[in-house]
Amino acid sequence: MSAFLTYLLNGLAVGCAIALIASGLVAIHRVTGVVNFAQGTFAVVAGLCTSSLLGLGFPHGLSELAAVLAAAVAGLLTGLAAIGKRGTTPLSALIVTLGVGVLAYAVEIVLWGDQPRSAPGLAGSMIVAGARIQTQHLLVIGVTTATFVLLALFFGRTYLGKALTACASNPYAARVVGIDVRKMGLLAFALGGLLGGIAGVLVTPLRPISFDTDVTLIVNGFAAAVFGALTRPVVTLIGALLLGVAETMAAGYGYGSHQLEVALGLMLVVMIVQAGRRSVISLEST
Amino acid sequence: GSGGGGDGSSAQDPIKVGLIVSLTGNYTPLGSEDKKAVELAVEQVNAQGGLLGRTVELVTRDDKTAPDQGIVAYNQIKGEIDALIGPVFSNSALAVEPLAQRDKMPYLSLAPTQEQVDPVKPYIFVTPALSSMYAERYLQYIQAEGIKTVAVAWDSKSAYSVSGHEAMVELAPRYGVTIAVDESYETTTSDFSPLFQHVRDSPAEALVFWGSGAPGVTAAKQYVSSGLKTPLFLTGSQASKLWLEPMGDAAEGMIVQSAIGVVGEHLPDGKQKQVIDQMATPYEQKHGYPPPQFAQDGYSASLLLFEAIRKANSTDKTKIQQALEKMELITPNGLFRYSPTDHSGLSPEYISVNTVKDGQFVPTEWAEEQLAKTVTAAG
Amino acid sequence: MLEVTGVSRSFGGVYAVRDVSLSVADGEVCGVIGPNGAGKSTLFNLITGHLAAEHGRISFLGHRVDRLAAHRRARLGMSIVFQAARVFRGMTVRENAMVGLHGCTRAGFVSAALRLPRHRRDEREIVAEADRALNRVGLAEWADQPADLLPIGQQRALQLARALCARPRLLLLDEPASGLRGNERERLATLIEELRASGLTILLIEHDVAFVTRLADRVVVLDLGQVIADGTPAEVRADPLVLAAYLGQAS
Amino acid sequence: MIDVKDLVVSYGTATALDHLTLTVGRGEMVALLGPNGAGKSTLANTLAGLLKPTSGTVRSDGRVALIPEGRQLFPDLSVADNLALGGWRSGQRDPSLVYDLLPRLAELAGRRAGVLSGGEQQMVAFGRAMMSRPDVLVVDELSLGLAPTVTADLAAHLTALNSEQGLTVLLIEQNARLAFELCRRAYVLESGRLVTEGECAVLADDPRVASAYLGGAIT
Amino acid sequence: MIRLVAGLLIAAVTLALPSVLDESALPVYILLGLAAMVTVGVSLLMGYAGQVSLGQGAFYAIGAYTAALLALNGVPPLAGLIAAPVVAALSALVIGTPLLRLRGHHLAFATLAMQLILLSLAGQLEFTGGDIGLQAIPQFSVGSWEAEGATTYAYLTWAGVALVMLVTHNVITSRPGRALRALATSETAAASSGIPVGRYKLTVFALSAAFAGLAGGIYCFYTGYVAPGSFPVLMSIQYIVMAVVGGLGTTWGAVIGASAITLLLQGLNTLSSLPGMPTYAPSVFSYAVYALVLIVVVLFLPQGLLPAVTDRLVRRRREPSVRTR
Ligand SMILES: Nc1ncnc2c1ncn2[C@@H]1O[C@H](COP(=O)(O)OP(=O)(O)OP(=O)(O)O)[C@@H](O)[C@H]1O
Ligand SMILES: Nc1ncnc2c1ncn2[C@@H]1O[C@H](COP(=O)(O)OP(=O)(O)OP(=O)(O)O)[C@@H](O)[C@H]1O
Ligand SMILES: [Mg+2]
Ligand SMILES: [Mg+2]
Repeated sequence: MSAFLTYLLNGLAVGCAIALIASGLVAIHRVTGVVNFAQGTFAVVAGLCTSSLLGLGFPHGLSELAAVLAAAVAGLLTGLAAIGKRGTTPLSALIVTLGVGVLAYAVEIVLWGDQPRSAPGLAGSMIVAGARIQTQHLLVIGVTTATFVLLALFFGRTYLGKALTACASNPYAARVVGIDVRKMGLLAFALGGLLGGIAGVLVTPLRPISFDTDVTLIVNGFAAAVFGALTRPVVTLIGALLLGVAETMAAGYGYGSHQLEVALGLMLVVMIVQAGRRSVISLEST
Repeated sequence: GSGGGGDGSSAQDPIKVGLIVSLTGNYTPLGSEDKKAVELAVEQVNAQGGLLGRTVELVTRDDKTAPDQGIVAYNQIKGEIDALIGPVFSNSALAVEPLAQRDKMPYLSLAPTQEQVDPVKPYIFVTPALSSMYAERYLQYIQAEGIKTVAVAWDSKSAYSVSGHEAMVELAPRYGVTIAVDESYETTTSDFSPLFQHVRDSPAEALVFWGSGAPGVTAAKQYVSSGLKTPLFLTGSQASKLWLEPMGDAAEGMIVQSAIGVVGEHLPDGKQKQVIDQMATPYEQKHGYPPPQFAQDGYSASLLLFEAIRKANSTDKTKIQQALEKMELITPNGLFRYSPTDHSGLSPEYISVNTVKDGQFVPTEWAEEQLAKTVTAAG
Repeated sequence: MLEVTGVSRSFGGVYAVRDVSLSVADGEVCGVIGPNGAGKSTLFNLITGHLAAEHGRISFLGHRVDRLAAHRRARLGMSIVFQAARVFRGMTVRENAMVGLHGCTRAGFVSAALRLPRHRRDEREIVAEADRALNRVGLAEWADQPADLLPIGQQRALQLARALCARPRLLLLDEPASGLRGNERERLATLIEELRASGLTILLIEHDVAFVTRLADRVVVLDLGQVIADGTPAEVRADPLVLAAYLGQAS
Repeated sequence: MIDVKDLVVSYGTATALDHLTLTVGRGEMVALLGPNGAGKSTLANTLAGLLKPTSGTVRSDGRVALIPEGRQLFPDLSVADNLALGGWRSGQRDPSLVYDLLPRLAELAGRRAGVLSGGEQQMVAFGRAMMSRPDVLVVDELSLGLAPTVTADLAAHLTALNSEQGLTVLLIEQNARLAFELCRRAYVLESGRLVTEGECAVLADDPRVASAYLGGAIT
Repeated sequence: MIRLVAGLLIAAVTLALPSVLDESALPVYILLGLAAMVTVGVSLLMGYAGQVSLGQGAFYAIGAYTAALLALNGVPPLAGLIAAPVVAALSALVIGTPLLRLRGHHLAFATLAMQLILLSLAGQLEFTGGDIGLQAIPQFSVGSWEAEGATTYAYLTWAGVALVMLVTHNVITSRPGRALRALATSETAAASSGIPVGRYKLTVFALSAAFAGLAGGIYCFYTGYVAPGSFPVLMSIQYIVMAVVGGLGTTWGAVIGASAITLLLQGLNTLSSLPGMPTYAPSVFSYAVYALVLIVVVLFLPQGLLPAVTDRLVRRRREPSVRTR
């Protein structure tokens, strides 16, 4: 029983880390319709920044904050490249974000070298309901919960959130009612960078980060975000938790080398079952 | 870069050594270290007047951590080079291998993959210690410590750790060791609590963790906070600052294997120690940190090749190959003894088992004794 | 020809079509009118198989079709012109019309890839027939234009041409005259009359009551997903229920 | 007030509006007629600032709202949110004024706009434009897909706003009869050029206009 | 007429290249051809049928493993080469049946996941050689004739490219091709024209998989070695980049895109390994310069290289400014 709880709790933590990457994907796609393949990069930038700043002797807190802001700036710059030019289609923008991700490799290597880096986080572990969990994992769970509550409220309840959503829902119509679609898109990219930065800062103490860690991060993040149709924060969170728990359960019950297959397979099955329920005509209606 | 060095009056062409490593892609962190070390070796040999009175020139190509790019790179340089120091990504190494064999190109691989030398192919040689050697060395240590039951964890996505694990399972009975928990994970695994849970529930007296790169750090960090008391044994891939730095104080007291080159200062004075210093000192001066394992592999490969050319007294490929097959040379990786039936050359005796003390790898008493014996025997 | 019996469909608990029965005789033009959101388009989607009915049965030409996929019903001879223009982007006007002939031709991947003689023969016929249909709806001069750049009105005409290409037995028109002006409406009305004369059965949704009155033999009125009246145009126009729910004082 | 002078708008090399000049006075309601592809929607988009003139000028005073061709709602947002966003410029967030006018929309408030019926969507598009409290309203097809009762209601509302609050309206309308009923003046556009303009009463008697826009099936 | 001359010219150059190119250039020419073959399939799938696949590398791998396993088990290589596209297509049918119920991003993810899962399995199964892969695959041979040297493989590859292009061209300019383009815009409208949407999507998925499988088959004989590491997921993404850069929805565009990207990367790689280059040269060239060129091309030639060139030639340019969805 306590073993099960350990797997569950740690799986939730793993899922939360995935959810944070996914949240940025959702924020950007929901507003711009662009799948941002540079999302993992934001996390990497933040991770590398924290590690450097802490290494230079800056205190915790300040280092993390600066790193998250750096990621937000990276997000904004990515946005400028991806949607700054008028008439860029979401597909072109997607390729641009891929390009930005690759470009970032060069920048990161020149600034930080090619070797992985890490940063200290909250040390130690705690016993929760008989299950042992790292303190840093608890922090991840806490921050993720807060982030998603805020995100869901922001997009679902606030006027600005709705205006942002409107931009991707129908950009032409958004212009008709007077929304500056480009500005909103840039805002979304900055937000995406911020969220990616939070993810990076929280994950770096858990696993070493190097310039190409973005690929690993984005695969899981993409899975969860797609689960939430790249627009729905809460469903995305559910998808991410599903992934995380599936992974630890697979490892816990003897399928450690098939974690990936089990987790991704599960996502696929759920998506396919869901897809069977929707009629094509209501998907195509505008 | 080119070697330079010679007095410029030599009318003879330089000796060209091909180097294909990953300079972009996943294996960049490994390939770039190899490159630095080989460049250092070339610089040093040229400073001593080169080989056979000719300078040595390096022709470097990037395999982009992709087998087909390895093939492209090899084809681009095969016409101009006299010998090849090969990819560190084992899939690239295996892709280039048949081409090198067909062209009769002396080829020193930097990938620690058993399949390259088993069965032996005349022109293919391996420089890193194979993971089966690490496995055997650990079993010797475990036996010496009187441990009877262990847990083993291994990365199912890494050839290095798969074959290390296999060797361990195969050899364990010979050393009277039972494997109580045998568990695989994936390179991308970010949470090891299930593993630790299983170890906790088992009678294992030690956990041997096979893996390279991120999982080595992730697992060791989580091991600390898991509160598990079973000692953690890590393998050679963790024996560098890449593992030490992120671990910080948490690493204190953990057991980590390494090649002999990592613990040079703890060796008795002699040839071995001198060879290690010959590399480690300038390397650390130049790059600001002691050479990691991959750098030592690259440096060892260079030394082996240079020596073979010297012995062959020619750059004829067949003669180099013949010289390599008779090679006996002390390198930072230990004493290589290539023979027509053994193209891997090293033996477990050149592997150290260390504890982490004050952020340094310090050989255990047992290892220090063993290494001293080995080194003295080798002369 | 078409027999709809007790068909229902709800969305999230709200019925868009509720227990609707109606039958259309061979060669008849049947108008369907009703307030916005009455369920007219939904009914069309149920008949053509783009939405699955929750209850009831639909038979067409004597076959029960309510379990058949949309493309199978199309191949039996149902063609629909949707309320929203759905032209195929990135294809010319002619190619759009040619797609309509898909169900009537056979050449598949293999014969296309190998360019078998049958494929060439088919292709010639398809082009000829598509051009005839474009001519009929007055799009001949646009044939080589990219379809998605047509003005809305022409896009709707193109949909009609595509539907005609499928050699339908039953044509379902969802507001075909919307976005058309006086003389364009006149042309459409004439075309529909011609089609009826050639023996085609037509179901017609239209808010232009005059248009429906002129063309329909019979009018069915839907409100809140249910049939509230069914009769000749004159009868329906006089029906107090219809006046209250739909026409208002406007007519 | 709308003031269009010598306006040219082209898509790449294709010219959609060719040296067009027209005005709509403050508080005036003017109809714009023309066959498919005449350039009416192009003009509407230009007036709303969504297309840039290739040359010439477009001026209008006050806030311009557009009821665009093809409804153009936010399909993923609810009806209420669609309406609320109509007030982006005006700051008007509460859609109840629209519900008063179109009670059907109040019933649909929580529904996703993308799944509405055609006519329901048209109502939302109308309501959304009203939410911006415009000074100038450009309507690209008013009665499209609307039931007769609804059309009558909207027409009455437009007339009221026009006469009581001085709303300037440029009305593009398929049903010329309705347009002539509502407006005093009309412009007729063909292939991007103005062909005639004048009082509706006069135009209605022009045989060309009558046959093209008033004739036919409408009995 | 012009098209015919141009076509003949291109064919002549393609045929002449293998015998002109030296040994260091031939591998690039071969890998370029293989990439082009896969990209044509991607372009067919994405540019015409509107279905995204981020897992095309999986079919490349299936083709390669099929041919390799057959050859290693003594089946004549020709049979293996034929089996490669067939098995890839059959796998696509099996995998596609559930997967193609998904659309858009869901489908993109599903295909990506499929590749990850397949690679993971290939890396763990005994008969695929695990992570080490399959070595010592025999040379390609027909009867007693055995392929010798890269030139033969270059011809084989480009014959494959020609075949794939011909099939694609024939398909898209015909009834099934029109159906595919139609369903890309609206599955509903396509179905109402009698198009069996599901079956067509599945067929085109299988067809594009067959192209990738054929390329994989040639690849395995040419390199003599296959392993999971030969088919990274990034490769699948690269095919999409190639298709987009060349111009989606044109057969030639796919080939041009594949050529442009391959040659660019190769050129930068060569540049960065010139003597005297600083240590960070590989990352700067392979990452930064490549990325910048890619971004600029995508932003300023959004229709792709081929349409940009032909449009300029034909002087017909359209700029949809207000595209109302
Ligand atoms: N996919 C769907 N999901 C939810 N509700 C829907 C869906 N499709 C239609 N509806 C609702 O069903 C009702 C009937 O819609 P339908 O399109 O059939 O009306 P209609 O009679 O064609 O109206 P109009 O004349 O305005 O086109 C409407 O209230 C609509 O909002
Ligand atoms: N995005 C575009 N790209 C190229 N040409 C366009 C574009 N949009 C419209 N056109 C062309 O511009 C001309 C004017 O179109 P517009 O939509 O303004 O006509 P309209 O008068 O509104 O027609 P309708 O009555 O059908 O709505 C047409 O010939 C049309 O084909
Ligand atoms: Mg309708
Ligand atoms: Mg218009």
